[in-house]
Amino acid sequence: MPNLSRPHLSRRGLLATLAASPVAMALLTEAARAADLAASGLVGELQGPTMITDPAKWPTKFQEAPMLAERVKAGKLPPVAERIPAEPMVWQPLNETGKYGGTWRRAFTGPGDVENANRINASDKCFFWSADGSKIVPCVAKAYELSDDGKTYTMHLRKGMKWSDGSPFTADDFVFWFEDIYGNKEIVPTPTTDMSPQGKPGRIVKVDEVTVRFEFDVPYYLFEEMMAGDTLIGGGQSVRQSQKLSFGAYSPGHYLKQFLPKYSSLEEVNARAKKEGFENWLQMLHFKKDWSLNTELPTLGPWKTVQSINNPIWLLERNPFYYAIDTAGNQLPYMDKVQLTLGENLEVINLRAMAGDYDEQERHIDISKLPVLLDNQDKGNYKVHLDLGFAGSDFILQINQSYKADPEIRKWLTNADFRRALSLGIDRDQLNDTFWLGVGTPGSPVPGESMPQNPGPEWRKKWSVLDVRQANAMLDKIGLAKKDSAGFRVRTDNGERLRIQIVAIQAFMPFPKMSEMVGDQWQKIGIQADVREMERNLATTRVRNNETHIYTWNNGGTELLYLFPRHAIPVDPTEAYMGPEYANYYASGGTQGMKPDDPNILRIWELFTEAAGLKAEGRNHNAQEIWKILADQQYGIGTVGQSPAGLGVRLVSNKLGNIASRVCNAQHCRTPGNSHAETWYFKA
Amino acid sequence: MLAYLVRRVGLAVITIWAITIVTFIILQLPPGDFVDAYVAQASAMGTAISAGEAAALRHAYGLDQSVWVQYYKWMAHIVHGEFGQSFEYGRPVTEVIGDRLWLTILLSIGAIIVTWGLALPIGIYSAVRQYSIGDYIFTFIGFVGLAVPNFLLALIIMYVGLRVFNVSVGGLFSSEFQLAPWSWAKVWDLAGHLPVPMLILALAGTAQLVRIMRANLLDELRRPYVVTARARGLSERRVIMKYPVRAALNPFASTIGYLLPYTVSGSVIISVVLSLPTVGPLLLHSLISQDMLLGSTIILMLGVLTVFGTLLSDLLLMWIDPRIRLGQLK
Amino acid sequence: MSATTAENKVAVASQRQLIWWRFRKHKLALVSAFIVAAFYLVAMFADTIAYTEPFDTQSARSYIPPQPITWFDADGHFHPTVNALKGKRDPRTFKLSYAPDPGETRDLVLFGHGYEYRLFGLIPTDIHLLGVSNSRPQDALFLLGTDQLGRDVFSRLVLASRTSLTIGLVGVVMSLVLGVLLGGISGLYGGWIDVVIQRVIEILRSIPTIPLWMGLAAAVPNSWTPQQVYFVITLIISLIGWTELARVVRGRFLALREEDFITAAELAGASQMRIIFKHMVPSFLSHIIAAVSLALPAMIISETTLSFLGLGLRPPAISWGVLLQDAQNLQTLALAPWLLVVALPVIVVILAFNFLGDGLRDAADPYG
Amino acid sequence: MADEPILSVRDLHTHFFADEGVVRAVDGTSFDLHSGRTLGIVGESGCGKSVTAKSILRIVERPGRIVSGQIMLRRQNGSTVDLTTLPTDGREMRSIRGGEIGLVFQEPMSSLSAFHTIGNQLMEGIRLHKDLSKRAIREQAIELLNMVGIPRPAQRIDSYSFELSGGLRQRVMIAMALAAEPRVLIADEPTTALDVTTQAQILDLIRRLQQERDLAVMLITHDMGVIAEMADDVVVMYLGKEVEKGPVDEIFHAPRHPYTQSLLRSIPSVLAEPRSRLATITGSIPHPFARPGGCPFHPRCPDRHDVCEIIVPAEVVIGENHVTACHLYTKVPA
Repeated sequence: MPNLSRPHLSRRGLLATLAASPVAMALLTEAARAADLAASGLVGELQGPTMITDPAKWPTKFQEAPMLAERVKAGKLPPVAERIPAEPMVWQPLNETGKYGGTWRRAFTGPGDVENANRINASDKCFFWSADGSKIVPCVAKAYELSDDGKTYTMHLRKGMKWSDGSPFTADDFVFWFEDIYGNKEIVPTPTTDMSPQGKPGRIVKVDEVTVRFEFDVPYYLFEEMMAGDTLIGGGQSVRQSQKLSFGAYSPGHYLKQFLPKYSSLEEVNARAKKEGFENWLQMLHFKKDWSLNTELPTLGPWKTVQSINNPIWLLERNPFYYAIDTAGNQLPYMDKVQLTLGENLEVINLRAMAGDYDEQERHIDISKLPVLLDNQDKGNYKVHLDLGFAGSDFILQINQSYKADPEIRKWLTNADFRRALSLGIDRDQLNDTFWLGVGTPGSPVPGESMPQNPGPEWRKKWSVLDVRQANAMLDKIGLAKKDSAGFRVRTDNGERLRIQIVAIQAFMPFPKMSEMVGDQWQKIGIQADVREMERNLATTRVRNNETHIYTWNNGGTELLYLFPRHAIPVDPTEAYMGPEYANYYASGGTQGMKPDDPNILRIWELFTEAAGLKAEGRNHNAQEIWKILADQQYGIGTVGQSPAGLGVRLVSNKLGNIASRVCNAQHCRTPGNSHAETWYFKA
Repeated sequence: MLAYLVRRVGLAVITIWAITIVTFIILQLPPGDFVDAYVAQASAMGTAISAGEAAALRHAYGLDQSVWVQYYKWMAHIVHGEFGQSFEYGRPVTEVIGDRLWLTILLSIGAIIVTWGLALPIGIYSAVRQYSIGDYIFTFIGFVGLAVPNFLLALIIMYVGLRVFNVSVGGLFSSEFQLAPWSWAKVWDLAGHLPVPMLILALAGTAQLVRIMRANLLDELRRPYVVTARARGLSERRVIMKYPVRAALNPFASTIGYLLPYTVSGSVIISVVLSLPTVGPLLLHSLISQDMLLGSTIILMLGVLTVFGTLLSDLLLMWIDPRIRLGQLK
Repeated sequence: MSATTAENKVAVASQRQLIWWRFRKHKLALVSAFIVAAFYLVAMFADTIAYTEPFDTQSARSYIPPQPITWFDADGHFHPTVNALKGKRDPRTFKLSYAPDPGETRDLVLFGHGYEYRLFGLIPTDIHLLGVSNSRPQDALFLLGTDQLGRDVFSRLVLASRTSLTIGLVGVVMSLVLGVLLGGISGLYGGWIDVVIQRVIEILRSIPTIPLWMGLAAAVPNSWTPQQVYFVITLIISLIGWTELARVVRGRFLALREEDFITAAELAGASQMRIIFKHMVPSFLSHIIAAVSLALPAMIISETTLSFLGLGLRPPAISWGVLLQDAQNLQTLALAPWLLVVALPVIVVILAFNFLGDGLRDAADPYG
Repeated sequence: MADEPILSVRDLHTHFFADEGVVRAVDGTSFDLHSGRTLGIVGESGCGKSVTAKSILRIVERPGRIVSGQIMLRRQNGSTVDLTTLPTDGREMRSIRGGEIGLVFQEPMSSLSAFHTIGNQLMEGIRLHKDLSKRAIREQAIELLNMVGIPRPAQRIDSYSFELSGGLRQRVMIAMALAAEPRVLIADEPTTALDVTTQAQILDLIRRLQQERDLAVMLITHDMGVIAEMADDVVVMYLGKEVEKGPVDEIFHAPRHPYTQSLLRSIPSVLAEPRSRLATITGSIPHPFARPGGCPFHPRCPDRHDVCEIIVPAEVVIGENHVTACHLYTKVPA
């Protein structure tokens, strides 16, 4: 076998200074980057339709889509005035009142891509976020009150609101979910922490037809955020009851009762399941409550499925009972249908996008193709928008703190200076320029400065700038001074080369290639990184088995830490790249997993647990403290973030109207959900 | 003859049974199960499935049972002519596969016909005119076809199609027929969409077949019976077509049975790129999401088709090769 | 009987000479032999021929197009130089563009200094076949352009040839040996051995390759180095490749068993092995050569498929397949088509192996 | 010989044009075939015997080509045609193959296609040259099989070659060669692969058919025994050249060329077993590309002189119809 090891490089590190290089490129400074981004004309202002909450300004006469008017005429549907709630959601569209009709063409990647349309149907959430992502606004529910002690949360529904089959939507649907779905141990074996602050289960109580009360034993001020966030309790029906999930706070009881043993008998529902081709009633229920699979399921969103997701085309059609109207009295949505066409490969989807095959597409669009996408704007009759995100890092190296298979490796992974040195050894500008085309912000994993939980601008650079000399000095000092003949640092136990494995899967961004670049950069600090690309399933299994050294992912969603903590701190065993055994310990209340010996992690947990019972100000303070620890400890090494890399390269057909120049690109905004596609329309 | 048939069918049944076991083992090799894959996928989309829920799902889908129990249940289904439920699609496997199997077979057979239609004449030409300019040109094109990955080729065709001809290549149906029920117009539409994927699918196979046909025929052309046939006064064309080509074609009969899984394997990536509704992407997908019953059923179906294809090709071989028919060769 | 031994020697020598003569007359085979030899030389001296460290990433060099060499200076003297480049990303199109820096030219020199390496893994040196004066080569020399990470394509190609031409071939050889051996046994002995081998082939062939790869690749331990993983994956690919050949060989054996010259050889008391290798194998050499020349590209292409399954190979295991897989995206087609050049050495080597095979076959031809 | 020859070959040169150089497989051969007579062509393998036969039928494979010489065939209609001037795959040449000249090849097994019945291949020959009904063709084929001594020909006609013994196959080959009633039969090593008894039977058959049909037979062999038994005239070839030519009696009783002498010396007695092989002649045949200068036989010749290495000997007439090409008989200063 030939010698495949990397060539001897020791001198290169010393020689490689860009200044000496005749290939000169104007590497952008941050200020220059901002100016350039503005010059590109691709980054606009956060905007969206305006919600009119003053009933005095609501229209009194209603119109409907021609396709529904026909059905009304045929007697198949009640007139529009009877379908709209007495208290509708009223939108003043971004630019103008739209026109009815048209099919919104979009791409999806298969039955696993439910989230694709979950998000455009996101107005089935009880509460949502304003267009800029900063304020909680009404949605399915029109208002809420939180008691002073933080233990009671009262929610007011819209009078006269109906499911997509015309049945009334009331407080009973919340109670049904709470008692018959969430309360059924066979469906949901373990209660979610979302409903059980400090492990003490809460309750849902019907006050009257349109009033629901959530009661908790301990202060739970965070709950208002939970109800608006993309959480198990607040996510809404489409996302939380598809994909075999059983959360989301409410369910169409009048429809789902027939599939539950409680309302007939176990034999009966099982027999029905067998007849319909399911193994048992539970499998049948998982199918029946999934809006993407079951076309009969009553829903609340603007569109409902008419051809299920397990087809080459996933077809949605307007919900005739949708609860929102525009200021002119037109029932929304404007567009009749959403047609999602299967494109199983990213290259194909991007190619079709260039051909103008999609009317609006931000999902599955690859930022590395930006120049090509821009080139084809005229040909494809679309415009490209860049929606910058708020999360600190689109590519983060999560260092497994609970790793134990190799004590020598564990020793270094859990050494703060080792992690800091790794971080100092990364040239983030290079990554930014190569993979983000220079549009990202390099630095630590802390959220963007505009976010309330940002700990302060100085934490962006904490241990997160290129400093090879300091990194080498730190590594020398902690006991890794010895190197082998090729210039790589060696293990202290057996003198062989210290090999750190980076597991990278192809997702969101080309993580394997990015890891390759990091690995190359680490040569200058004498660290050998082996990049392993794996099939996703295999990789996550290895994570769960606590076998990984470093796992690469993004930290999307962490900009609102409490709503989506798992990409930042080890609390959720389903995704805890920075310490699966620690997350097990946390989630199981100390009965499983491994107790951390690092006081910083214990402190993070303390701050995190405490926050649920704090008001907004206190919560944000705790989050800032957590971020400070994370930036200082470098459990996750941030690289480049606040970029459009995830869901932020948006292609919009020039035929569409009421399109925001920038939409909130964040997990809690359900991009493009809170830009309310029901207000978009085809101009011609 | 009858005894032979009975023996072969018996062997075929045993082989299929062995395939079911091998399939199940292979699909169990990767760590984790469907629920793990499901949780991983949900995570990637930002959805948390708790450990408890995962356990409940495992129970609902019978994944908490041992592999052999799962296998036994699957076999019990098969005996009843069912194939169980796809975990991911939440529907019976047969329903999920639906039209895809027939479209796959159609596409594969089309590709095979294109392959043979191109490869055999070229192979004959290349052998008869060995080392001629034409032979070299075909050799070169063939190897270029072999050295360019299907994926890249499909991508280039699609890109060129878009940039140069402004047409969007891909899919087997135009958008207006995607959802339509079967009709003559839809069949016609399908016919219009088939050539490009068929050609791409056929390209690598053609190069391969050309090489093998050429090699076989070269061996045959050197045999004395060709000289005697010539000496009998036959025209050169007839000499070659009747004797050596006939002999060189013989080995191909035995490969017919394998063409289908071979073409399906080859079509997976092309189907993914060109968005063809064949079983290929479904198979790939079921493997990634560890949708056991869907994956194993697809493999089993291909296996059955292969085993019977092999049986048929052996019978065909018997019919066309007198040496085998007359028991000269076992 | 010294007279007869001398005679035999003449006969043997002339037989060898005969093959050599026949081979020599096949000009293309001769050229191909030189090409194959040249590729192996390149693989052997890969680090010397590469002028830039093939893993050295640098965003300022991303997607540089192949660079022209100026062969003559203004006075018409032979004086090869390259221009230093100035790169810039257009803020509106986000495209990178490179313009020659007119004041900055670099002389091309033979045996210049570059990155350090060990020749044959032993001798430390930094001499490279090509270099540039007063600069490091990776800052000025991009004969075939660079990839997204700013790595020099030429140097990577050269280094990848090492893997593809050695480990890659192991798989081909494996499937060849397995195919001929098992096919031969099956055809020669018949009976239950034949039935079993035939069923195994049937089962292996009825299962599409992708699940087999995925299943087996998942069984590769986590701690293995990239080279080990590469080697194992090659073996996995070859494990499936032998069946076709085995079936053909079996068929040929069955047919040949009946033919006169085999019977004659058997009557003459030749041993079975001798019959197989002296008489049977040569008679279907054409097929074997065709099969091998087909297996080689299949092996390389298979690697590109692996990345689809998330089993992609990562450095330092770079091979042609890995490089080819890197080129399979829209931005390459649109912005950096020169990355497709990777297909070229693959095609050249395959053609060379093929013609070499043809030449050898013709030379050893029993009917010739 | 008073009667006019049916086929006369004059100064035939067939060369193979390889990249490496030219192989002169047949390098100046002349002989005549007469009805009712047998010409034996003898020599070691590789001496150009088979190429001569293929040249006559114009089925020399590429890169071989007839470069000069004439092959004059007196056709059944009385006209005489030079075969070297006909297009190889043309109608006339095809009608001559099989129709006027039949060929029996040396390997009876591989000379028949295993995928077709012998009847199929036999009838094909008849159909090509005769305008007969299907049934008549079949009847004639059965008759032919009967004629060559195949038992139960009506059944055997539907057999495959591999179902027959070697002797029967060779009989089928002969039947096939004679299917269209040619007047010339070229038998290329017809008995090599057969056992002794069968060999004798096949030779008997050829002799019988020759008498019945007044055939001109060209018998190619390396076996002097067969020549002694069958031939009227003999051509001895070495490396594409004829070294000696004459009536069989003269060749056997008064061989002039050292090569002929050593060929004969290699059989203990002319009257010995016909199966005796050509055994040891010193050295082996040189490779065609390494063809020696001067007399091609000189490296192995026991009687060589210096001149043999330089000058190619011309043919010398020794007696009536007896010529040889050897410096021993020329008047060249030694």
